[in-house]
Amino acid sequence: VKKFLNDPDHVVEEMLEGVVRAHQKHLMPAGKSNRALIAREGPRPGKVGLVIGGGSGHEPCFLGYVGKGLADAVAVGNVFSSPPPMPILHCARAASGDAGVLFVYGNYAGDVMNFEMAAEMAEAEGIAVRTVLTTDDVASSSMEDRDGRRGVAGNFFTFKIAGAACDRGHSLDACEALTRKANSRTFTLGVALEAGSMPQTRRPSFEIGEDEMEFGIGIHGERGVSREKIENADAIADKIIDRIFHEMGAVAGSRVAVLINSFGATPLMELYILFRRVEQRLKAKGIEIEANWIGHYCTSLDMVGASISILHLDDDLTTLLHHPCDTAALKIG
Amino acid sequence: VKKFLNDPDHVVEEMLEGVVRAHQKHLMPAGKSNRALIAREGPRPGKVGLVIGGGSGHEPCFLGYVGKGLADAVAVGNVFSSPPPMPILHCARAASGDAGVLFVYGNYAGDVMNFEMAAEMAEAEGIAVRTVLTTDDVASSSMEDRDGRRGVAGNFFTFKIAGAACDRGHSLDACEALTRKANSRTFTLGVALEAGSMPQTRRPSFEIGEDEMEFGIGIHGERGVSREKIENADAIADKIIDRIFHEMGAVAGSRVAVLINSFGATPLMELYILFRRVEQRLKAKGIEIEANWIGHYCTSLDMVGASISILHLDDDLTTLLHHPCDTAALKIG
Amino acid sequence: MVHGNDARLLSRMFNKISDAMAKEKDYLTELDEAIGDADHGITMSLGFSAVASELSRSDLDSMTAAEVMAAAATTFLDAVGASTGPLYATGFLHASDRMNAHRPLDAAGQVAMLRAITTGIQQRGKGMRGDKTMLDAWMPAADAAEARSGEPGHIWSSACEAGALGAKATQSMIALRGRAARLGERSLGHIDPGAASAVVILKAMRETFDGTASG
Amino acid sequence: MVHGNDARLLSRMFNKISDAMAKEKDYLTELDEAIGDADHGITMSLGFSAVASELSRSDLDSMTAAEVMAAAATTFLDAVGASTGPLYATGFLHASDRMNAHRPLDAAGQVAMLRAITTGIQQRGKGMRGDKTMLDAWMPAADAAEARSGEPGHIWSSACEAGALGAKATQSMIALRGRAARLGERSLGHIDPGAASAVVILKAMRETFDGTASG
Ligand SMILES: Nc1ncnc2c1ncn2[C@@H]1O[C@H](COP(=O)(O)OP(=O)(O)O)[C@@H](O)[C@H]1O
Ligand SMILES: Nc1ncnc2c1ncn2[C@@H]1O[C@H](COP(=O)(O)OP(=O)(O)O)[C@@H](O)[C@H]1O
Ligand SMILES: [Mg+2]
Ligand SMILES: [Mg+2]
Ligand SMILES: [Mg+2]
Ligand SMILES: [Mg+2]
Repeated sequence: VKKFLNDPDHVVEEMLEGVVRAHQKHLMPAGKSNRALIAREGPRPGKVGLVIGGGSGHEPCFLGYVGKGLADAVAVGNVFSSPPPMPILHCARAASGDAGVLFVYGNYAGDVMNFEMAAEMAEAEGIAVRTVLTTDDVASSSMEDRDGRRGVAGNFFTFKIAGAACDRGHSLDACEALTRKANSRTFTLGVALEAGSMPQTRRPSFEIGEDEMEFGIGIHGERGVSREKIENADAIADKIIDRIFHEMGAVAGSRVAVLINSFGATPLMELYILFRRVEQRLKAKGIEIEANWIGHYCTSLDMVGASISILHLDDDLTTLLHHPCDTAALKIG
Repeated sequence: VKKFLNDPDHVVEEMLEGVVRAHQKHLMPAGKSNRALIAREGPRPGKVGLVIGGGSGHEPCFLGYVGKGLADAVAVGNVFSSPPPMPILHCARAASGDAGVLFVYGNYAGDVMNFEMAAEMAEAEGIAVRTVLTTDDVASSSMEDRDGRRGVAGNFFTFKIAGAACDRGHSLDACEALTRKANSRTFTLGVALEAGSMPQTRRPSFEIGEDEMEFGIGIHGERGVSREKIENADAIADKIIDRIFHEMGAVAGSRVAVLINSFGATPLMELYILFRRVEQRLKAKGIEIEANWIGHYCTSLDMVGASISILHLDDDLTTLLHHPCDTAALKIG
Repeated sequence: MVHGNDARLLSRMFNKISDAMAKEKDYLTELDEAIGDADHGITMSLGFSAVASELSRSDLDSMTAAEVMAAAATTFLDAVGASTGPLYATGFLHASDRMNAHRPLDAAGQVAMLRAITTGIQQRGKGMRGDKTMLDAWMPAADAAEARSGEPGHIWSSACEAGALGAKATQSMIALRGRAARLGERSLGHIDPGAASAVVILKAMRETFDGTASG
Repeated sequence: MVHGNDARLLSRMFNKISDAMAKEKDYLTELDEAIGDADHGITMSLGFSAVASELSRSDLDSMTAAEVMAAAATTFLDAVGASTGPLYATGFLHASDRMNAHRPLDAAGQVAMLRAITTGIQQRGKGMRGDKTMLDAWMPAADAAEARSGEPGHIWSSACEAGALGAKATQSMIALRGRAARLGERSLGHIDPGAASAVVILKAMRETFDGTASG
């Protein structure tokens, strides 16, 4: 697998050098390292600070969502690795406006351990920290074990709602509750057609047969939940939508936001074809699409595949969804 | 090569059904067919209408650039094929505010023939039409034959400037002249690491050896200008920048806009690494980056590769670059 | 054969072209993969199948040959765009114009049609022989047909032979027009896809007209 | 051996771990490709090479063994994050704490260190044997070492043997913790990468301590 790289061991540092220069209107490093990036117009006194983060290889996640109206700071780990506690702590300090800090990140063993260590350190410094784990991946465990699910592309919605709640001056309690609600109403399912490849190995992390697909895939090149026969776009979209309908309580008249996300190598053309079917299915059920995003929002290196996320809105969430934000990867209003 | 598709022969129609639903805030079909799409808040009396277009497979080109402040209409062809004259004519009619219409599209034999036929038909209906061909691909012919070059990702800049000129109420003459200036100051070079594949064939359109790259690639999966040994990201960026410096008269104190564009399968991480080097090189020459875009702006199906485009600004162009626009793929202001 | 059947004859011709193009689709696309953008077979097959299905929905009994050619031109153009759309549309329209003022599609009429298509393509694309395009098949084919116009039985075999030779010869040309021209010397050694599809059309024409041209 | 050399001894240990991890990087990554996210070899190698280079820049003569362990913990954590960062950092810190109040790194000290690392990992990850994690190597290794603590010469060979057996046994386990737990039964048949890298560490420890532990 060929890539535009220099030393594969420096891939994250070099990427971040590019990011810091490219997005200087939106963000800046908290200190000398680029592993903690702060929104230029983010943190302010009295506002709950929103800290997000995770491994690299998901760009524009997570750094693309730092800026006014969205996240105040992001901690950046190695490829597919949680950041360690120190940059998270730097983020918490910078994001703190003395109204508490909210950590929102995907539910992975590594992230949980590192963010918890950082939370303890921040608390020890007198910064109140609350945590919401994103758990939108329907495939990753059963409905009963909702809290055990992992966070995937749907964290886009949860971040957006959290950022809006913070920016609108809600209390730490309220921000946490709204973010939890957003997460609990977000459902994602992903399909990989080909595995991605790590900068250091440059080989596909696993093989998917000619006529196969990996269903219920995560965003770290982990295998999915099942290997299945590949189907056409409509059949894949149907399979995903059926699973999501099964979980989401949406009825005729409900409003949703839709995200059709490329895992990296799948182009926009195919995402539109998936969206077409999703829209047909929602329409048939009388569910209205309040807003949609189609593109590269949470990737897994150069994996070929796509995920569909649906946020089941209510009045609060609709307001927060439309709240303006200005970040490298998302501008609203 | 695996893709999210239904009937490969319906790929464009299905994509457009998705596009029309997804971007209904920005655009709508001119008539019953989705092959001519009109900006909802674009055309208005007294304003020069901007019509762009080309084949499919380049998404978000060209339809992503339709909306207020940018293009008024787009004509959509089959994959890698110019649209025929009729949808272009529909676009011209819809875009016309009785101040003339500007056609801006890439310099390809097919597009030229179809757009010219449409221009003749529009003129016959009393719509004044001017045409600017984009010719930013430095690799495609020598400096002396600038007008013979093809248009690639740099048309992003030329469209942006043209759209701003039209939106600011300039005359058809002035819009044409400003657009020509933007094109003449835009320079692009692209590199492919792997070929893309057509929906109908689903095989790489050509092979690039393990340790090779295709230098000076276009956006239609055509072969590039030369087959070369693959190099690291910095070396590739240097090679491109050296060629662009050679042509662009920028000196210390000049301002430029930079576009690092993925051809489809190359992820953001690698684009940032390329940008890092481009920024270093520009800085070393004392050239300032006024604005930059990094992502999927003009693709070639699922080709693995990237291009670097530089627009050499002057005062006029800087103003027009920052002029607000609101389209599916580009929001400014 | 009688005049009133010319519309049907042309419709049959477009049917044969459409069938042949569907068969050669992959081969033509492979040629375009080498020096173009890998769509030529797809485009040609799509375009002629649109023409065939448009004609199958038309009331051929009430149409003249000229009207069939004009319908084919518009349908082909609207279905494909691309380079080949304007080129063939102009060729067919040019042939249609000639037919208006003309006698039936006997041998002389067929040769005139072949020449008119060729001239239309030349006018639209501003190309000439040696550019490594479809003209390298159409021009020698039209020349050969004209040279044989006194021998109705040989018109189409001569045209096909000359067209095929011309297409073959593009292998040793450097492309000067169309997408392949960007490749410069890298286009050497490859047959031009447009010339190859022109031969497919010529052969379908031979199949259609051979035997009819005796009258 | 004398007390003042314990810091150097530990530094030598981390050097050996770093070298071994660099050698096993590809193998460990392959294991992680099967049931994880393909980074385990990269992470472990990166982390221990950071530790080794940090210690090479430190003035070991003025450091206690406990300080070396603490420096390794912080450096490893900061370099890698991930799952292994907090797990090993907590293990090393835990060992460092024990050392403070302790006698030199003789056989008993080494066994105590091994147990402390294991307990730290357990506390941080809230895991147990049978979860299909690195604990399936560390826990039997610590048990075996304690059982042999009366026979200094056999501590590390027993620990390595038990650890290797434990790692091997993960092949027939369904993962209950970490990323592989998402795979459910699909994790069957694969060795846990974290258990495999624990064995790499244990072997480097054996190389470091064998012979030293007699005193
Ligand atoms: N100016 C021209 N005159 C005649 N034929 C041309 C000209 N330009 C291109 N062609 C023909 O068109 C063919 C390519 O057709 P096609 O692949 O359908 O279009 P595109 O190049 O737009 O993808 C070439 O092989 C060549 O024969
Ligand atoms: N809770 C835990 N307790 C002990 N070990 C764990 C735990 N979670 C994960 N591990 C270990 O971590 C290993 C994976 O490490 P690594 O690949 O570096 O991290 P990540 O899973 O974050 O990519 C697993 O093979 C497993 O042995
Ligand atoms: Mg990982
Ligand atoms: Mg084409
Ligand atoms: Mg072509
Ligand atoms: Mg891992």
